[in-house]
Amino acid sequence: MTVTLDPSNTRTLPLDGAYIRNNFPIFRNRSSKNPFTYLDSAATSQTPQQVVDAVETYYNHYNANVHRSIYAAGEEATEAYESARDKVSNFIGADDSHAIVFTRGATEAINLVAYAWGRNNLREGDEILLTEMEHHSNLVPWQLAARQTGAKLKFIPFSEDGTLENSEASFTEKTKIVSVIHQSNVFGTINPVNEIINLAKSVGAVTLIDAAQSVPHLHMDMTSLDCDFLAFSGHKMLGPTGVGVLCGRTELLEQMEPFLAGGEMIRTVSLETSTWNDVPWKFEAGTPNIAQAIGLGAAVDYLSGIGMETIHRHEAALIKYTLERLEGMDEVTVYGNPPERGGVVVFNVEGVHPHDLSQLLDRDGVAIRAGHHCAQPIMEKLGVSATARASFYLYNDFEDVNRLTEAITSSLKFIT
Amino acid sequence: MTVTLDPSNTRTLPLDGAYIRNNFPIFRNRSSKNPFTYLDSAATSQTPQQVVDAVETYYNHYNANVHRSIYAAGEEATEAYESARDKVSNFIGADDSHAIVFTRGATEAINLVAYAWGRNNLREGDEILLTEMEHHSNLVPWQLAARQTGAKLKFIPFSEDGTLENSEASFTEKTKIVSVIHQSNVFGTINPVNEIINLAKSVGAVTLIDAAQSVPHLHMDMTSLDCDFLAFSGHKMLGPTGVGVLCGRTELLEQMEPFLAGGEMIRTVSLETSTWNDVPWKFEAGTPNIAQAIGLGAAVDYLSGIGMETIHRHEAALIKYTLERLEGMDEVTVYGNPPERGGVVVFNVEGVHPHDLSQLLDRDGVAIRAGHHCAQPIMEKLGVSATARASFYLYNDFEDVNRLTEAITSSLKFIT
Amino acid sequence: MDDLRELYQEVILDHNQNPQNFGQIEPATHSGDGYNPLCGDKLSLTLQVQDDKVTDLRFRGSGCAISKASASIMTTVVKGKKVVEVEALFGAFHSLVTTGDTDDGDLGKLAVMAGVYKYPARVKCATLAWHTLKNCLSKKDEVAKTE
Amino acid sequence: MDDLRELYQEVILDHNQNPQNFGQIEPATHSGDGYNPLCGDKLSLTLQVQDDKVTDLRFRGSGCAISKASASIMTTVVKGKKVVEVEALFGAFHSLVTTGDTDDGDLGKLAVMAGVYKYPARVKCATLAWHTLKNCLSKKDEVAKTE
Ligand SMILES: Cc1ncc(COP(=O)(O)O)c(C=O)c1O
Ligand SMILES: Cc1ncc(COP(=O)(O)O)c(C=O)c1O
Ligand code: FES
Ligand code: FES
Repeated sequence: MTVTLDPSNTRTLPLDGAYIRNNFPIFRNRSSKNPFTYLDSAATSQTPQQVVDAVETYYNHYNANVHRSIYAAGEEATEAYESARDKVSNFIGADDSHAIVFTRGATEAINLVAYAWGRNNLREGDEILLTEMEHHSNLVPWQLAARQTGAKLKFIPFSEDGTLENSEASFTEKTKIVSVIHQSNVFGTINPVNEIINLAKSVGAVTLIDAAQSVPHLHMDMTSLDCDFLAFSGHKMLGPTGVGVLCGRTELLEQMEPFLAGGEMIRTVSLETSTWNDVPWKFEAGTPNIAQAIGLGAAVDYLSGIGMETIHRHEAALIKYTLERLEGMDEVTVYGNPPERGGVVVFNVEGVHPHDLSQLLDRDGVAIRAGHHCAQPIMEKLGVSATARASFYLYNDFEDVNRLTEAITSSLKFIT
Repeated sequence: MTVTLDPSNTRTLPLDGAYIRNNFPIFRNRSSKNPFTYLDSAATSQTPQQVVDAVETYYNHYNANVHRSIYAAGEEATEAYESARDKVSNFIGADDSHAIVFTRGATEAINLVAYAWGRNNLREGDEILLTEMEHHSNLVPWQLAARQTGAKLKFIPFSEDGTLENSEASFTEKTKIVSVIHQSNVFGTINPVNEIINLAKSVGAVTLIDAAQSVPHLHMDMTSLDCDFLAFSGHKMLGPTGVGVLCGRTELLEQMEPFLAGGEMIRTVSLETSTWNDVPWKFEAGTPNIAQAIGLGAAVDYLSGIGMETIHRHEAALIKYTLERLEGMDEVTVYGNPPERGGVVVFNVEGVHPHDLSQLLDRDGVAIRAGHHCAQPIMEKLGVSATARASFYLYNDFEDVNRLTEAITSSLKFIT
Repeated sequence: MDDLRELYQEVILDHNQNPQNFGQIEPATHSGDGYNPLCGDKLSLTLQVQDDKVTDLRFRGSGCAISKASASIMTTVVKGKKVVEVEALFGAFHSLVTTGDTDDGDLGKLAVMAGVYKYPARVKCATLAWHTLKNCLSKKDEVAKTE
Repeated sequence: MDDLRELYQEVILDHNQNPQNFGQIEPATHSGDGYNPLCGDKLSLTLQVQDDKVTDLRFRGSGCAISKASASIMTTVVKGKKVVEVEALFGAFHSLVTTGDTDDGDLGKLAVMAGVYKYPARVKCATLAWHTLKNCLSKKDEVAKTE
């Protein structure tokens, strides 16, 4: 496939994709036929060598269990694990009033709150306020919590452009927790979480921000955001799989019952009863995901080195260009048009089922996602069973967008 | 330090430690001053290059999310992740009636059962039967489940030699679940789990085997063991941190409520209600620990290549020699003397606190563990606040034992 | 270069564009719905079965090219066949799309689906209509799912 | 080769073998227990405080060499000091064992604990007695923990 150079290529992007891709061996390794055009970072991001090296260094140089080892390798492991916690804390602008709990991912972080806080604080008649655009991981845990406690679910609706509707009336004295997605993994919408948190506070509700799509792409400042909980995943921000974060207000975490129980989260144990370790360790039962937390620390170093503001501007330029290109194609329908958005777009191509589209684009080395994007209620409201999604990150550039649109054109030719 | 060659060195071991250590770069990397004498595998094992490579290959060659990707990298990732599941299943002799659920570790696997089965099946008056030698991870989750459901905890006691006492009387029609440690992480005892499972079945109780210390060291056969649940961790069996396994009877898992909720574990989701995916995915909410499961698959390949029977014989020879050496030292007290045991021994040295001992042995490159080994009730019963523990694996040899005893001697000299 | 031509054979693309037996039989002796949880696509099947023979069948629903073509081809192949023959065909078809095994001589037109087995994520697309058919015939009233 | 000599100084080993002020004062004006959750070691302290001065103090308990020596040295240093002086000493000692900072001229004999800061896992050993002392003096009745 020859790539037509579009005049827009001469626009400059904040980051040099080719230079950045050099740090990600997968782009070399998968580009023998076609340049690997990875447009699925909202599902999981690629991993720079720096992160892989940090993980490998743990295994090959100081592999040991943490916190209780009185020998050098164990002390190094503890130091690396705890300093990864500090890095993550700094990265999201958390301060002394916050604690960082390592989990397997955003999903576990949200479940932790739905169990340890939800099961012990929600009562019949209470309301859990979500939005209609939640990812399943911030919806189904609350369905279960509601079922078990008798609390009710309420939803802030979204309108056709993919933005939340005004929802002041949804916040009442019955509202006990407000849990909302920061950046939509479907429309890319950056939701007005500051406003929502303020409204929640005005009725005394606890707040959780599902930041799985925002921490990887936006400059975050936990102190000014001032929610009670923030949940996100390492694998979407250049980190390893198998690690995520719950950042919470220490005071609230201290009041909560533990979630998982076992080694490490205890202070004293007798056969009949136990007492708990300090926060955050109280919520880290068992041997932690040591290598993965360390890898996440390296990812955070990498991202900070580039700068989150720059990354956001880079993605904004890419999505702007993508929308221009897609809107120029008669067969393409784009869903949503939020004014404040990240580098994510969902669309459909007339006459081509999104799964076929994804399969056919792969022929040209273009990897997009097709399906419900773990947001079936959004698909339901849009009246489609699935859509195609392209999502961008710091290693993408205008060429990727060109290859996407050209591959769409040739897919259309192929299938019809 | 010069190593005195003991005549016992000429006994042959089933495995050549030096040859095996070649696969574990850490032994090269940490042996500049003294040979790295790692005797803490019961806490976490070292990681062979084969496992590190499998993890790195995922990140650098086919990094993608699993199960819903319709492009080549994603299909490769799904294939690798699911084939890791098959490898683990074969490794422990599970068959079609069993399902393998990937968790973060043994601790999460046990908690999964304590929540998803325990919270929905235990009632006031029911009994949870454990042993007095459980690891905190198989004790504290049941304390919480008991507190929430009104069920009672009962314990099979152990005697001075570190073996379980006869306990037939503990199994009554009130016994609803029996959860016991297979190989003790303190005494090394291999408990008679077949008998215990039979007794549990005779009263209709559900059975869980905490196999965190047995799957890494013993040939397992889930089909003949025939328990309902088996829990273990990857990081203790040459695998990555951040991955563990719950193997369960599919039928029972199907009847259970889900545990963590979110993406991947669902079939259909509307705003108000959801239905669940098939087992095992029903219990794998969110993006799984993909790279770690793949790494565990590589660990299982490595272990199978050597053979679990051989590994067990190797460790049996090492522990026999260790006991001979330790018992020859006046200042050393060994706790427990179970006839059926794995490669673990706890002891104390008169006049040297175990934490000081561990610190001093580290001087000579000898890494042991000091503390309560996540089994405070055992320490309580032994009347000590802590002990030293040495534990062996396939990469250890007689030299390691010699270095241990010599380092103990020189620590005694140093501190007194 | 174009491995995908093996998956998307011309015949498949034709059936996708012009599906056969698309619609609904009313009244039907058998009917049922199928659901592919991987993508959310749905398929409805209505049948006329007389004297243990499938005399007529139609399908409706949304789906990808593979699933639509597979349903369309299935209807043309199954129409007029005995129920026992249909069951045997299901077995042959299932091993075709999961292993690529074309040994079964009776596959006939179904053989165009041979390319599917190389794309595990698409196997459920190819079998959706067949699972639904099987459920209809065994008169189970539940929604069929592709596994 | 022997970095550990910095941690386990002769003076520390001496105090470990022959702890000073080991035992219990009865009756005591102040008393309290300390617990190091990392290892499970416990320490009990009894004090005589008169006119805002610690006139006597003794300790008991199990613990490692570092914790025993630290407790022993602490008792010798604190005996006879004003409560306000003790509080200042705690601050200086804490920064000594966490950062190795020996700038504070008043450390005196405590300076032998300077090696601890290189062994983060042992900091709690060194501070156990001090945390317990602080709790005793602030008359909090709870068990002190080393953080
Ligand atoms: C017997 C036993 N059970 C459970 C565990 C918990 O395993 P993990 O910490 O990997 O969750 C351990 C490991 O420390 C163990 O030795
Ligand atoms: C908005 C949002 N929330 C939560 C999640 C769940 O993250 P994970 O699957 O890593 O647990 C995702 C990722 O798919 C997401 O996009
Ligand atoms: S993608 Fe839905 S059936 Fe093929
Ligand atoms: S090891 Fe317990 S106080 Fe030092």
